[in-house]
Amino acid sequence: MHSLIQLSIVVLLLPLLSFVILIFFNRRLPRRGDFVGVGILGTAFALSAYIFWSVIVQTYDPAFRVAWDFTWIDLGKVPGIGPLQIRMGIVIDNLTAIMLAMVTLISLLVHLYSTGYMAGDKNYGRYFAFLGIFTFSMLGIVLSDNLFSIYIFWELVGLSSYLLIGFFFEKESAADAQKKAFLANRVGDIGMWLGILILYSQFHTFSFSEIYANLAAGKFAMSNAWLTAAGLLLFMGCVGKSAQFPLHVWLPDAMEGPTPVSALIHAATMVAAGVYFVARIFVLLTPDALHVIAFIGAFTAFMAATIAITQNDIKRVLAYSTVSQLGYMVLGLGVGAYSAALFHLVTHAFFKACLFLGSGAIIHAMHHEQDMRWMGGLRKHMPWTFATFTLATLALAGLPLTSGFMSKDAILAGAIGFANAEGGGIYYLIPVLGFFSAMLTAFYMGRQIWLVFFGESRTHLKPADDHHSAHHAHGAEDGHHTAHEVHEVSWNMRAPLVILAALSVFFVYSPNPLDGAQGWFMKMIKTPETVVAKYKVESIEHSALSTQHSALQTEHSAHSPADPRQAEIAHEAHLAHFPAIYISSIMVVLGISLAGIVFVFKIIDPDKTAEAIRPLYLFSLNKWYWDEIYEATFIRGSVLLSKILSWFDTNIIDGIVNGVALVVKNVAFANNSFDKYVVDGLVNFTAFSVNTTGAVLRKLQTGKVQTYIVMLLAVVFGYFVFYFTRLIY
Amino acid sequence: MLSLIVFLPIIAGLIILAVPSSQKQIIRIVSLLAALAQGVLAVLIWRAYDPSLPGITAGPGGSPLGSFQFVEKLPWISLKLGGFGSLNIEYFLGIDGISVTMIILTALVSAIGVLSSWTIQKQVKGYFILYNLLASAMMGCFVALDFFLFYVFWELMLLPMYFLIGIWGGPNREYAAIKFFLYTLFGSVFMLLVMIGLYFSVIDPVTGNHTFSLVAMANQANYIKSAILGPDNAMWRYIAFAVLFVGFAIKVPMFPFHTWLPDAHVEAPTPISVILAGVLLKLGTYGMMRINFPLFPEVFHASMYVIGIFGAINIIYGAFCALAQQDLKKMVAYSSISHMGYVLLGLAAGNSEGMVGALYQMFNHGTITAMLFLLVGVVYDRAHTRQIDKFGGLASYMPVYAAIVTVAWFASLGLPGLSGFISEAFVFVGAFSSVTTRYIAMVSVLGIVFGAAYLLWSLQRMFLGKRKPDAAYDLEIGSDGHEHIHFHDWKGKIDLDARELTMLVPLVVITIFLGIYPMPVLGMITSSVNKLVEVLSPVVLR
Amino acid sequence: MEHLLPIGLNHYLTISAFLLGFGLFAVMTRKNAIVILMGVELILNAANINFLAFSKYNGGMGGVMFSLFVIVIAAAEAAIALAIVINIFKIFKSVDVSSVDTMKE
Amino acid sequence: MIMNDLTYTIIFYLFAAITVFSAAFVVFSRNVIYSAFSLLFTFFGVAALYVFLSADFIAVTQVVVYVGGILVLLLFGVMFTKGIMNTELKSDVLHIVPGTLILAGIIGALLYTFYTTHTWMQTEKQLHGSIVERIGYETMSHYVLPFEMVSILLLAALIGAAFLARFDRLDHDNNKS
Repeated sequence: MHSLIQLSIVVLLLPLLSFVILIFFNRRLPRRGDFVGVGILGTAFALSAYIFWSVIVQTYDPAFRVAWDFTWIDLGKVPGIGPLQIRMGIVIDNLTAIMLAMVTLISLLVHLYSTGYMAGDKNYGRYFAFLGIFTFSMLGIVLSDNLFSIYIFWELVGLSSYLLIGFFFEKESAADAQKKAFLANRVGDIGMWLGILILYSQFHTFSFSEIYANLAAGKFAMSNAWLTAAGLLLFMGCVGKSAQFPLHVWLPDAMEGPTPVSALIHAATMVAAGVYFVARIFVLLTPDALHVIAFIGAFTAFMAATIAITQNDIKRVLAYSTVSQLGYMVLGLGVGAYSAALFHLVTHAFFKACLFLGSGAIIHAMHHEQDMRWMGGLRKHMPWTFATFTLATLALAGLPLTSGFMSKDAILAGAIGFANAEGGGIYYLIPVLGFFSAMLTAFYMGRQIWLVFFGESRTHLKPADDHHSAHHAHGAEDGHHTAHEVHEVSWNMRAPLVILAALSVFFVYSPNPLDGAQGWFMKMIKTPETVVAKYKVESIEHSALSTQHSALQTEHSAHSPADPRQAEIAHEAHLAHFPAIYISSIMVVLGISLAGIVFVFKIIDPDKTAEAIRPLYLFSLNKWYWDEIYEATFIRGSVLLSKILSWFDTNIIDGIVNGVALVVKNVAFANNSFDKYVVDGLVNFTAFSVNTTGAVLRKLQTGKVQTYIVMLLAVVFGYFVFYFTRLIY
Repeated sequence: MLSLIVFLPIIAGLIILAVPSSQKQIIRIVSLLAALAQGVLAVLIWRAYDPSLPGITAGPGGSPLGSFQFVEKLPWISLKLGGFGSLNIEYFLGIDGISVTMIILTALVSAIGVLSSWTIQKQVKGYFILYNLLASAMMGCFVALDFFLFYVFWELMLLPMYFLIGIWGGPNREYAAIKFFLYTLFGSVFMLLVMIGLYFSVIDPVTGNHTFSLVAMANQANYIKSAILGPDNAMWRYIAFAVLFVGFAIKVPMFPFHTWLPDAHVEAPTPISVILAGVLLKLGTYGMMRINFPLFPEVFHASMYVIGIFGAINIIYGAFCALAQQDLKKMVAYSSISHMGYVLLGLAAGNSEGMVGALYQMFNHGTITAMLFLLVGVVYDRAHTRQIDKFGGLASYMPVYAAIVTVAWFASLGLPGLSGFISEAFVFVGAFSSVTTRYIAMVSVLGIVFGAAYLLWSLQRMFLGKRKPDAAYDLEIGSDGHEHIHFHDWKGKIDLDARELTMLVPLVVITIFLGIYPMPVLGMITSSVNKLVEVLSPVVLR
Repeated sequence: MEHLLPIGLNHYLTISAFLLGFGLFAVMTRKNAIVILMGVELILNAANINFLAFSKYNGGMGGVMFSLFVIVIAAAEAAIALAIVINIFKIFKSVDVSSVDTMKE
Repeated sequence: MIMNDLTYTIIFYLFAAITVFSAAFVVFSRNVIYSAFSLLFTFFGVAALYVFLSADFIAVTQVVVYVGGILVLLLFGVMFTKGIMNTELKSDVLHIVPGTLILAGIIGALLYTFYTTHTWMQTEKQLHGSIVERIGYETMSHYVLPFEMVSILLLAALIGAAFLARFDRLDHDNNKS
């Protein structure tokens, strides 16, 4: 077993250990054992940092890969297949190493942060236990080498997300949110599960490598439509987990959870797991599947951005920006900008975690006030938070010199390239939506920064009833606090902010602030070569591509996938690099300046504007009414259906049963009356006659011996007579 | 060995018969000891079981030895019927991979049932006598390899169940008991007919007589070609299969025949619900695997599609009905209908993955649903109501209970890492891999979502949030300033007490362990299941 | 008239038949326990006559021996019966068997 | 047989008549004493018939046992239970009609049987002369066991009778009752 494998197993199991210790013994340990969680995560991070170092830095090899697996279930000699085993295993390549380091680092920081943020909560220990199991399952996803174990950990992160969203389960809203999150994820998961089933039913294995080998060997027996379906169904898992368009509704509600949790799960790691998974299965996605994915990503990015504009809850703005950014990543994968999407995943993880932790710090300082309308002027009171938050915001908005700029730009370049490669037309919608959402992102982040940190404190503007509702909801002690009560958070909450902010600067990833492709990340993560090339539905452009392919080969010796389509896209993306930079920078500046115009210089009054475009405003404020639509259709629908079916069950089916019983009973009654009056009549008659005879004969029993003797002799005489008559005749 | 494990409870029942009915504690302890001894025997059998032997059909030379294990074979009834020849019924016990898991499950569940019967106060003596009778009958059904013997145990099971529901049940118990009894009787009558038909169609290769031995019946070579159920009479074989299937499907229970289950569960006392859901339902599917399918493989082949559709209906229909229930116990009852649907689906797949999944699902459903009903009983004992809306916020006041409920609920909705998931996963893998049931599987996957829906919804309504205004309990500020919960006329511990923990913790441990490492169970069943699949399908089902 | 002689088996049988009939009649009809006993004696004698008659006419000793035993039994029976009768009298203050009907339903 | 047939026959019929009529009187007389005494004649007659049947020892036994034992016993019984000459000795009868019918019926049936049955197992060698020593012989050889049993029975019966008929016990009973 490779030493890195051993290390990674230790890393995987450490958080589980923390979970087990804390769930059982947190009340026995001092400080509810938070130091256990932090310490264990520290160790885990140290180990994964070592793995990162030895993989990325030492063996500087894009194709690095070590794997190990063991037989988990042995089904013996299965008829028709032969010996069938289900194997679990671990694979470590560059992506894994990076994700490992990222997850453990953010988890460690969140643990540290939570020691301050969650201090004094009555389930303090349990909180850390849940963080532990989440980290465990997240690492499981990262390390798995097969679909089955990924599915397992997939659901386990769903569970831990469920537990953590509903951590304040006394709040009905929290309980609703956790249920909603789990169910939405479940919907995605069944799609993913069906995809897994399609692949298994073909190859009788769950392992990535074997499935890809079989696919590449052309062993996929079903029609190509099935292959596309498999890809899309697996993508459904990502749709659920990464809150893509049809199933995005759970993520904003998930903000009911503690803010560090939002930072860890719903911004940095778990939601990114969907993207990571799509990257894992990238090679089996057919072009058609990729198109769907790209459109879904683009639409999600755009829609979430539009919603984020009008939200007032500081966390909800961040949540929708998360959805939007995830849309970017999915878009990137869809358009084939594989490494760019993963790059954005990592960068986004850091700066979004920073943003959430920052907002957490604000909420903490504001005594659980989450509404940006009543904030303002925090710049003076919380300098650290302000600085880090702003830096992360810039990264998110994608201003040059930040990590976000590089990754988002790479994705947009890929989008343009994709559109060009696919021959334009509708495909240009994708980059357009991408750029537009980039602008929106800049706009709403600018708005947020302004509302929160600049201007004067607006706490006193808050209506009283909101106070009470807020306090009943959050259980803060005193409602009336003005800004000068607000003070900077303690070091254990400050340190993570600083670290994360530092990680959202460009030089961490690439020497060249304008080109992420020159950074170690893009060099280590290469677009893998698709294995479904031979299943492509032959069409004009592809045949055309295959002709251009040879020409492209020479031009891009850097990464030259055999699949002409990928080559084409990579080529176009390369060409579109600088246009993308320009356009996106312009868009960002546009967005920020727009925010400035609206909120700083008040040239445009936001309220008036809102009035002017009220329908649009409401549409965005109400999140495109997705919740209402789902409520009206699916939830009501299934509840109604359930009621109908249960009525059907109790009245129709049971009715039939009882009806049968009734018929039988009536027959029985008829039978019974026959019985009573005819059969029973006979019986009774017999009884009666017997009775009367008895009454008569009773007289005979006089108790006088002689009477008996008389009878006896009469009988004897009778016998005589009988006998002789017989003798005579 | 098997005779011992079968008749141990009856012996205990006889001992109890001798105990004066005032000595409740002694009676309870006697049955508990019997159950524990049964458990010990089950563990011994498990340890001594050789997973390499396939079972299902006779081993080399037509003798069950070498294929089955712990075989006990004695002539039992031998009647000369003149014209009909002779009636040879054997006392024929033996186990293979299909039975051994069920034996362990039965021992486990009946032991836990005894513990949970501790609170029964009404006619303790009669209760435990019937209970032990029931335990014996169940065990007997699982080890009997002679159809007649199986039928005897099968019928023997009805009687105590009828009384246990009808006497110790809830307000509407007579209706439920009658319903249960008639339903099952209806099924078993047909079973009797088919049994006779089979008897006259099968020849024991060893003795040359007609035989009830399931082992002989499972081998199509032993059928008389022209007999009523011989290979030539396709139509009769179809009818017999259908009739037998209905007989078992009623026990499962399968969709149109399921309505006895909610009533029986709602009325039955907690331990009986545990037994009912934990073991009795399995008898239906076990009967299918042991009798219905191997005896009519070609009919099974032809009807896989139908069975699969019924399985899917069970899954989704049960889930929906559960979603609509207000009574927690009824919800759990419908959930077990839904979960048995998975078993049917796995069986319908007809390939090893599906069958393994089905069998494993039978085991897991036994443990998990037992857990669910025990938990329902816990809250019912305290609050005397099972209306889901009469609670709320329990998690704050009964943390241990809430934790175990969470584990059980998630196990029931098939969360990975808990045993339920693996079985469901295998069922789907098998059903999807088999071309016949592929689309059925795609539809029934929806069951996962709705299963999660009703479980999480009930979890939220009962445990999360705050106390409902019309809840079945009060809150009072304790000495330590925290809120404490107070049930009317409940003197015991508010959170789980020691007895309840001893019932629940083993199940939780089993559920988690088998969810992480299923081989201890799967290892025993795979060879038998593969053999079964071979028997069922001369052509490979892919 | 000539069939009355010579004396044959039937004569004795006839006599025994009469005795038997009378004995039975007594047992049937008379209320007095003593008379009933007498009837019983008559019946026994009838039986004895038959025994002896048959044993005479087929020359075996069985009948003779049996009649001997019968006589002995009769003696025993009479003794017991009388004792019983006396008890009945002591209890019911009468020997009227028809008054001894506690078995009456 | 020394006497000639006619006298023999006459004597036979005489005793037969004595026997039957006295038996009838026993049965039909209302007076217990009378019937008791006429029973005496019956016994004698029967004993005589025994003699005719060449069972002289039996005849003697009959006389000794019945006349000397049983009859005396009966008389004692009569005297114990009744005043001798009081009117209650007229014991009345019950269901006289069926009694007479059955009497007639049975006698008729028996006679019918006897006279329609012609094939009695009669053998040439009949019993002649005294059979006393043959009786002794048989008793001690062939019938010794019945004999012993009968004697034991007799003993038991006598003891029982004595026990039953004890007075004090009866008084005791009376006090009890």
